[in-house]
Amino acid sequence: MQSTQSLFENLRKDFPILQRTVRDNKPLVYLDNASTTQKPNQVIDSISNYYQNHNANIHRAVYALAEESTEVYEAARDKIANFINIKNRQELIFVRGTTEAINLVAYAWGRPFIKEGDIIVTTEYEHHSNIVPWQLLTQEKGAKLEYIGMDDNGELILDDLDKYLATGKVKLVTFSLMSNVLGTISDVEKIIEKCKAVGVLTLIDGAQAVPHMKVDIEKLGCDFFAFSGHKMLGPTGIGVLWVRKSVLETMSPFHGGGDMIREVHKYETTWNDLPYKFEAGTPNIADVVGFGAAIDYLTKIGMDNVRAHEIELTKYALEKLSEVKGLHIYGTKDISKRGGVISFNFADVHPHDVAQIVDGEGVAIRSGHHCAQVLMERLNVAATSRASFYIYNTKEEIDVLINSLNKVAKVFKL
Amino acid sequence: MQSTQSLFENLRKDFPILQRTVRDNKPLVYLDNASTTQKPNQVIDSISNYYQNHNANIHRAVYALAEESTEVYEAARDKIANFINIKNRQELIFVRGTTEAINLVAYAWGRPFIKEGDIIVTTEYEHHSNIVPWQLLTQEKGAKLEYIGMDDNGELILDDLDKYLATGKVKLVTFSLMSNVLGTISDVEKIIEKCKAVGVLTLIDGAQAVPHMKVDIEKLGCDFFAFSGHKMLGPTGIGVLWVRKSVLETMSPFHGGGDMIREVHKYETTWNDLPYKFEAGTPNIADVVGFGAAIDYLTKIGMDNVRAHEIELTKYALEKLSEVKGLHIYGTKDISKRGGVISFNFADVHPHDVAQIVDGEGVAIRSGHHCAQVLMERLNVAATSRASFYIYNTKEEIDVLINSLNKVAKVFKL
Amino acid sequence: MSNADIYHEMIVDYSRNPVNYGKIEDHDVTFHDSNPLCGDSIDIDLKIADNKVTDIKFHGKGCAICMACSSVLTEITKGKNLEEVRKIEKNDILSELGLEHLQAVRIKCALLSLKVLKSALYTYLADHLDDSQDIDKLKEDAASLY
Amino acid sequence: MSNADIYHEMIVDYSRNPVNYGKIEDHDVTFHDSNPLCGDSIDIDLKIADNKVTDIKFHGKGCAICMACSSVLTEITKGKNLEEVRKIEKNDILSELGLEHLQAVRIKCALLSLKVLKSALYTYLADHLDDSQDIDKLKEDAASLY
Ligand SMILES: Cc1ncc(COP(=O)(O)O)c(C=O)c1O
Ligand SMILES: Cc1ncc(COP(=O)(O)O)c(C=O)c1O
Repeated sequence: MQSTQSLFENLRKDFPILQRTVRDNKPLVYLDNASTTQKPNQVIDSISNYYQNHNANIHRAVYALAEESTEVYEAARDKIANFINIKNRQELIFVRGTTEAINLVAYAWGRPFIKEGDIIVTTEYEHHSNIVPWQLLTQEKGAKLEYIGMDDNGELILDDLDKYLATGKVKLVTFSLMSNVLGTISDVEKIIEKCKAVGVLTLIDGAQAVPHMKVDIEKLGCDFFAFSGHKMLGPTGIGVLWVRKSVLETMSPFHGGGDMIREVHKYETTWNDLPYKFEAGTPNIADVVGFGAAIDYLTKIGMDNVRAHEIELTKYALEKLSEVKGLHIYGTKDISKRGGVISFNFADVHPHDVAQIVDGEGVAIRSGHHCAQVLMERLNVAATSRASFYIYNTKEEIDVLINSLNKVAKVFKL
Repeated sequence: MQSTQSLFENLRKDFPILQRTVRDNKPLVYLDNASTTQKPNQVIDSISNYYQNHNANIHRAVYALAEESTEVYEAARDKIANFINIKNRQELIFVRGTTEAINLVAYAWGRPFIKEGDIIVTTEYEHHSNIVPWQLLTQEKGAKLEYIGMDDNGELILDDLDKYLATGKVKLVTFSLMSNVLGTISDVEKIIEKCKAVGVLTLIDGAQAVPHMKVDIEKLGCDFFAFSGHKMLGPTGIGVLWVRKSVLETMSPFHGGGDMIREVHKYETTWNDLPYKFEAGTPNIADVVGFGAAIDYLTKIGMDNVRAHEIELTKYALEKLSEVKGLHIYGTKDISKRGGVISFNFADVHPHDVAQIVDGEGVAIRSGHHCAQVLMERLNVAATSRASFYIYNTKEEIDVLINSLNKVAKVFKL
Repeated sequence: MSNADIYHEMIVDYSRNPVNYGKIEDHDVTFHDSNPLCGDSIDIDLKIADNKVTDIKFHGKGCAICMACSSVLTEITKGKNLEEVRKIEKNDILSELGLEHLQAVRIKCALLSLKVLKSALYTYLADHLDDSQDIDKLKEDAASLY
Repeated sequence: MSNADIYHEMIVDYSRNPVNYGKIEDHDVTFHDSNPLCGDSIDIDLKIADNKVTDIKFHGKGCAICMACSSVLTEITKGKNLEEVRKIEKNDILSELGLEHLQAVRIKCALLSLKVLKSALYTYLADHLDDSQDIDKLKEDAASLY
């Protein structure tokens, strides 16, 4: 335990931005990790090193640089596959991020397979990226989008799922493994068991989960899985879509172009092997390499340690925030069922005003609808404030947040 | 002239990879610039600097970092708009690259507007990314894909275009401003004039043109324009789609998700303003910033100087290559009609073998179909070798290429 | 100006007690818009007679900045003729509240109601005039506010 | 091994004068595949009698490595029984030509014809046997060559 603590204390020095001050010379307290995380030198340098030494387009050329570039690109695929226990690297497709991953599924699987009258089930606490693509698809096809409701504790009401599955019309159930607003960890085992029992495919939005806990795709048993590099120390512009091979083999191509083809003739074309069939055009090579470096970094820490660190911070934060008069916290207090994301409202002060005032103290929190307006409607609020933690955050930083909330109270005469 | 020459001599030191050696300690001679270019320190450092000092998600949060991040992201949009003379920044959409740009058009414009019996016209010298998306679209819609042929000089046969336009069924004419295999610069004025005369929309694939010559979107008069950052000193993973506003306003959304919405409700959603409606999810922020730095670098050199430098190199290379016995060069010899891309075949030696042997001398050229199999069929070859130049290349490097070709002749007893 | 300084007495007061807050059931024109990024959302109802704004009310959800600016805007607007309303500029509101140096993200909170007002106005004019050139200009005005 | 050293006499010769090059019009099975990245493309035709490959020819487009390896492969294959053909491994061809250390991209040139041969074989077996488990294994074999 001692050594893990010093591990977390030491790693702050890897993150140059954490040495920064903002506004009137206030040390930066970065608590918007659910939105995007900061990057360690190891990741930043891996990208520079790629461009300084190995940059070339991949797969196609025979010269030395192209060989090196292809090697580091494909090595990153293996690292990531290993990190979340994907057994077959052909199932791992690089995309820009979770949003593109889900849209790819909606186009390349959804358009051919969803028909009039079919039902797609999502949940009330999804991010817009796991709602809007399904609205577009179901509207186009004359299918229906249904929502698993959420109880007042911030947990999904699985009876709703039973109800929809009973219709026999459900083709896909899609849900996030962890809510980006409430931090709720979905009861994935139950959901997938129910879906499997009736042969319904499942998509997991892992954008908030993969960065913060050990995820084992093999064990989850879902059919589609999506996440983003930038929320887990990696660069912007790169993410992963995993699709079970038996499903992937049935999917139409998404983008047409270079690298995804086998033979192009004027009027017909055949497709490349998996996963390349779904990676058209020059990929984001350098950021794939950077993502690989992020995976190395997290692997060295160990995802169980990451989770333990965040549990400790979240517990502390929940305690301290509960003591602030007039502050309302959303979601469950059961720490085993939630990640390090805390949404709250402070008396009658609008979250933007809260965020603005704490920003004056150097504290970066998010305010707004967090791309989850359906959830906001469910909670009957316009917006919330949200603090979210990662490996480099400390209890002292939470104290700074609490102090800056006192400033809010003073300004708004609470 | 003197000063331009020393400008080009000096800039090599900005590119760390050019100091590298490959294989048996041979200095790298990088001649695969049509595939991707190398990056100067200014670009590499701009990305590092972004992560070290300003990294945050854009648009949504009120804290200091988010403000800075949004500012540098949007400033890059303005730089790029300015570089190719886009008057309205709302028309500039960030995508992964040319391939995604063209696919976006095929989905968001093509799917709603192309109907059975319509014709889309492309050309015989297109890159797969400007063929396959249209095959997919026309096959889905029962429409037709037609090809403007190419004469033996490597130039488009515009009579073909007249013939298709005369049917009254053409909805889109799409072509590359410069061929990535032959270097041919398309007769864009004539093509667009013909299309405009009958109210047909035009898409220009500018992937090979924008890096190498002054491009003025306003003057071109097309409706869609696409290009990639990585082919013009910028990072991988970022490119641009420009769409004329009057057309863009008629297009359906492409990806659904965060940032592209105005209001999301359970069963309906309204869209954000342009260009954000087409930029769903966390964008590739750092690489947009890096792309901006590349634009700064090219602006400082001046695109007319870039073109002049490449004309000089290409002239020299064409001369030297013509002297090699048994070497056949494709495309026009008229330097005013071509860019710095030279495709050739060397006696009966297969291009892969040519590339492999010259690679042993440190020379990186591309061999294969260059993602242009339709063109290969037209040329009646399986593949070609291709050398392509950029700002950092020198005549001495072309001499190294010529020497290494002599080695090929020796090995293959030509 | 430090972040907390923005929140002087007047703004905090307006945010708790917005002026002209509510609906006008028999409005002559109404308009709704929202800020896609933060979720602020505003409706403005107008009564217009003799080319003059005889009544104006707003409602919606927004931060203190948004509420204060909406209050000030409706106060400024009431009683003005349409030509004068057209000429209301962002600084007319910002300066009233000492918010001239607000950062870019928050400017959108401050000006949402002005954008809604201008949109309401051109909706009204489009229905009551056929001076289409002017309307285009107004439309552009509204769009270019931020 | 330097790049040019790969191209020893034998490879250059085979590339100009490939062995077993051509078509068998009355083949018992034929298969076509191509390398998506470089465009190499190979067809193999087989005559099979008494469970033995009695004749084999290939044609297509490819580099010297591809042509030499295809030549060697067809030489090795001719006369073998199907069980033996199944067991042909990549090193059987590479070692014959001293190409054991070929880099990754070129390996695909070298092994394309072996992949086509194995695919031809499982196509044949699928039509003539119903030992489906074995065919799956063969299919996997072919796919995992590179
Ligand atoms: C003419 C042309 N179009 C399109 C592309 C595809 O660009 P990207 O791979 O960056 O999507 C390329 C480059 O490969 C090209 O040369
Ligand atoms: C749960 C969840 N899903 C999806 C996304 C979208 O990810 P990205 O913006 O990287 O595409 C996010 C992050 O914003 C998220 O938190």
